[in-house]
Amino acid sequence: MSYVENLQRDYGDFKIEIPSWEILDQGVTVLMGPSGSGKTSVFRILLGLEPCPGMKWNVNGTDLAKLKTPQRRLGVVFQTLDLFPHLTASENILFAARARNVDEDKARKRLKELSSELHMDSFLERSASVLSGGEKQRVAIARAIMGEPRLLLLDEPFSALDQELRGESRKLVKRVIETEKIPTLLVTHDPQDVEVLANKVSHIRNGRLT
Amino acid sequence: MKHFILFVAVIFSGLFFAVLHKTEQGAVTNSLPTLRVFGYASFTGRWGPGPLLKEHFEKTCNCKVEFIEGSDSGILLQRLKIEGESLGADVLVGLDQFDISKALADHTWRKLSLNNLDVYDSVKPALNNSFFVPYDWGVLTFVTRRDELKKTPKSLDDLLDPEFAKKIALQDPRTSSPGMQFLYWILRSKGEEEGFAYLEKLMAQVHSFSPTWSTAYGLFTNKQAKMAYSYVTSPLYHEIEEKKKDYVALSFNEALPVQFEFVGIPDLCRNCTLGEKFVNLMLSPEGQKIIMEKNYMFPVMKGVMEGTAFAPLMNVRTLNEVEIMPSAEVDRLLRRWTEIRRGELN
Amino acid sequence: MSLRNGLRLALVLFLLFPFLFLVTQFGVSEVPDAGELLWAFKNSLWQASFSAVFSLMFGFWAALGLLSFQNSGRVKWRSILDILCLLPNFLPPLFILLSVLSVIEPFPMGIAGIVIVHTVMNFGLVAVLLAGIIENKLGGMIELAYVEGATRWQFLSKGLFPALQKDLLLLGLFIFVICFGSFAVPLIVGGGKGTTIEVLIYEKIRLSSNWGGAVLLALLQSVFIFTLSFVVSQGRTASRAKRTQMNLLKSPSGVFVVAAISFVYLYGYFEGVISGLAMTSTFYELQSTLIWNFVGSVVLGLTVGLLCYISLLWIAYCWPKQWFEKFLSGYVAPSTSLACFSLLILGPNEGFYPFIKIPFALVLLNLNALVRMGWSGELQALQSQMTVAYAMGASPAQIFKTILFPQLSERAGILAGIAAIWACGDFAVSRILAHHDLSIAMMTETLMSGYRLNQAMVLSTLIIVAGILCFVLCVGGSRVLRRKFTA
Amino acid sequence: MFVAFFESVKYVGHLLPISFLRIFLGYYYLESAMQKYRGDFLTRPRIADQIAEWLPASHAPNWFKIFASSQMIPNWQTVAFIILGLEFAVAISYLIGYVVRPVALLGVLLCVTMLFVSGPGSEDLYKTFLAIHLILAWVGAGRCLGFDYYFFKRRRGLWW
Repeated sequence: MSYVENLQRDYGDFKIEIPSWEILDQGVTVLMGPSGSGKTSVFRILLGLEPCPGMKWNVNGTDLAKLKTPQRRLGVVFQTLDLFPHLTASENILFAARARNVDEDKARKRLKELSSELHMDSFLERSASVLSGGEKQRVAIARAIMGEPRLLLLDEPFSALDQELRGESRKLVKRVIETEKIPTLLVTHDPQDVEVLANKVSHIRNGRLT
Repeated sequence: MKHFILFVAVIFSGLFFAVLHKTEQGAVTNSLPTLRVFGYASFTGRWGPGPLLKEHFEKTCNCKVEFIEGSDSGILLQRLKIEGESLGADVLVGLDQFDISKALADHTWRKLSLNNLDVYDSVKPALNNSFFVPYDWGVLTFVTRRDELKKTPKSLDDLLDPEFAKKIALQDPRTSSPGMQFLYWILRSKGEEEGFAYLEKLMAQVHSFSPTWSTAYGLFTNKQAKMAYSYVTSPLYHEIEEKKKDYVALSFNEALPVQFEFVGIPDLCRNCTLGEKFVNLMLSPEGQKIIMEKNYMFPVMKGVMEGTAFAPLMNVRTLNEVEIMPSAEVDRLLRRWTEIRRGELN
Repeated sequence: MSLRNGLRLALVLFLLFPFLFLVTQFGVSEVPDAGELLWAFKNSLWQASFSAVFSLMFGFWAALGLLSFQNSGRVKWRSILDILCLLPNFLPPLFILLSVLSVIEPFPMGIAGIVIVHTVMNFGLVAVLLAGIIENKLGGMIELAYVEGATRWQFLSKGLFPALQKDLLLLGLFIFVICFGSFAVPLIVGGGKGTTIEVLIYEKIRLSSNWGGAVLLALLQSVFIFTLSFVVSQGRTASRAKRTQMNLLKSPSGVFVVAAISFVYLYGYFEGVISGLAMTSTFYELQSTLIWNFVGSVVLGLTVGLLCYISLLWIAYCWPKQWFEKFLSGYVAPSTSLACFSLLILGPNEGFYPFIKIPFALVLLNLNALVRMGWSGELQALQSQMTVAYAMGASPAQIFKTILFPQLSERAGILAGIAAIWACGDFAVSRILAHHDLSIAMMTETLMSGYRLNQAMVLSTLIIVAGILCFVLCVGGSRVLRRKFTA
Repeated sequence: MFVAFFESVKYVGHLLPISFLRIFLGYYYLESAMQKYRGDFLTRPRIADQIAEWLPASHAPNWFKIFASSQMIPNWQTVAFIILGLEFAVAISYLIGYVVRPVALLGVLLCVTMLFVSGPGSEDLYKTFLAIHLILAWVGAGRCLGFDYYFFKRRRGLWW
């Protein structure tokens, strides 16, 4: 289990106040709320991109809140996916391994596994800038998993896809998360995401969990 | 092939820098002393009198002459003040009478011991200070193209004629010494109050106030303006170098102002005797001839100009005293001038 | 202090150096005459604002013209137009001025005149930059609107302007800053409104040797622009998209604008060159000087290009840091004469020192223009990628090497090339810092100060050659570097 | 790179003698160039005097004489710079064995020019050098004990 305590931040006209919150250390925790409810801010605070003094985040005995972003070892996929357009899909994924100093051979082996799991073989060597939306998303997820994160953080990862692809993509992600056994925090406003993926749901509204 | 071109390029640029480094270093390590002459670009530049004077001087002095350029006398004085000794200037060329009081206030200069110079009468008043000696002089007036004006102005008041509206190119007195001369001319010939009143009227006639003489003259040669404030010798340039005879200098009922260019030796000089020798060369007949021909200005010494195309141009009526204005006075006049400009509508 | 913080601080100190140095050297002594200052400030403000607005308008129009030449077959025409657009930026301003004056008769002196000249000088830069922004950032949107059948006007007003609002504002600010500090143009065509702050600074130095006053004025000017850019630079620029169809935006009339304005500045110029050609025999005895000075121009241009390239990448390496971003977007270089004098006082000026100091000064003076010209936008566009990489645990060096450098090298090369072009055309800086003519531009200026205007014009064609050479070398070099370091 | 430098002896050892000739010549040129550089070759119109003195008597073709007297003498500074640069290029190229072939052709050019503008005293010397440059170019002498081996062993062409 990982506990977040005292997640509080004041943005002037908007306040986030989460005294305590539990994120499952297996399966998917969903943070759900309408837009403007503060879920992206929570997401950024957890990542360490925005400061939040006084917060504690206990994961198996370590307080992640004390660590800087890179040391928190989190895997992340943003809404915009943000692939590196000048690199190929496989280079994108391997970059994550290099960033975490994963051994090169091991990384390549892992890349193969992930590639077959996420059906990426056909476009692995293509430049990221020419991939389709669904392909990009799979690359982004593979890239996030590649760094062997403690926790996978997904910020509306399906919102950029069209209806049909979304369903397929959800299933794929669910399968991967299950086989890889990575605890996941999914931030979304789409009830369907909850339906398919969630093991636990927390609702957020006006900066408070409800 | 790429390797080859790169290789040769690297060797040559390496040598280029080495040589650059060497020529300057060599000048110091070489036992020959170096005379450093500080001047504005058109004096030291390739088309100015500088290179010829240098050649002449090096033949006899057993030394090297090095020119250091600045954009104009104001900037030169600033550099002298700021850099001081490290600049190593031995001779400073190109101050005019409005710079002198500032130069005297900011720096100390060596007294020049010049015996009786056989100069033109109009130059004599400029000799009454012991630190600077004039090496050339010019008479400032308006230059125009023949036949372009229906009416040639004869006096300052003629300039207010509607025919010349927006057709007169002047210099800004704050940034250019001919501009300052013009201001001085007006004030001297009309008196201060009346002069500024006149200037106020003149504003409507002026094409523009350029920051430098060259810009104003460029506007004129490019036919943007029908007349420009310049030297009586300017038409000679066009006659000699361009073979164009249609430029004329206008004569006015008012006496014309005279600009002197002075040379001086700062107290910080390193090769002071060489500096004095250089000044002597500038005043010698050869030196005067070079300066006259290259700078298109009148020589100060008698006996050089006679028989050349320059001589007849000298016969204009000029203001016959040379006033060395204190810099506070210059400042005050400029402030009044600026006031007038501020009142302009566009 | 981490390496990156050290680098940030070093860069900030480098850029502030003239101010710091001069303040310690001279102190800020007297308060300038308020009335005079206000007047000069008003003149600067008006002319710069109008110049910015008009440059943007014509630049936008011309950019639409540039976009008509997008298909592969017409790339050649595009680059010719690009050069025509950029040309007024590296010819000595006096030539542009003379040319404009001889085409527009009678020429309106005063603010209108300043604005006309500034617009002719800057519209092309705006056009080229805007065309680049539109191509890079809005491609998808244009296609969509085209397919959906929007009319051009609908698209412009509903789609393009809102999307580009921020970029346009920044470009406007960029031109504003350039014009705000302009010296010769206002003085010549400004009539009664010709006294700008820059003129005042020069006057303080030259006439009254009042350095304290000059430094104070420069500081005031900088503070003003700093606050202004704070107001403007809230929010974000448009983000990147892929290259696409531009049918909706093509506008042949834009080509006409480019042609017309080019005519305005080229007509008089060519006239001058042609009449100067008759006197080229004067150059005959100068061949070796010409060659040396040409080499000097190229060396100067390339050094500045290289230094700018390095500085830009340096900035990229230091990038995501708020105070640093704010500083760079607000910073404005001190007036030319102040920067040069502070360098002049510092250390010796002989030998090859001018070859170090001149590029140094030019980088100091031009870097903020380059940052405004699109570098900060470029970096902001990459910010989300940087965030992702950072969250993944990549080190700054890794992020720089694999993500930033490959995507930025070419762009940095182009900007460095533009700086190199400016360096080739510079004579104001080199005149103060060098002891004799080192470059073609300086030689041109020497010629002008001794009656020889038309020969100077002929000579200035060599500036163009040197500038284009430097530009090509910078852009090519940056490509080679990218390939070398990413392979 | 440095392994390759000596590795070349193993594979193209038959060129070893001529490599020594190359290095010797490089050394000679370096000496002569350094001497010129330290002296006043660049600051006094030595080369111009030399041309003016010997050109009329040389075997140079007419166009060269015209070119030399109209262009080279007035621009002696540039000429001196180019000659010095070429000497340095030849010297360094020969010493390290890098881009020897094209540089040898430059050497030929240099030698011919010097032959035309020098007195009979050094005529034989320049003729001999001319022959050596030609041979070095022909053989491609940088291939042994030189960097040409490292850079261009995989793509031998006309230039290497």
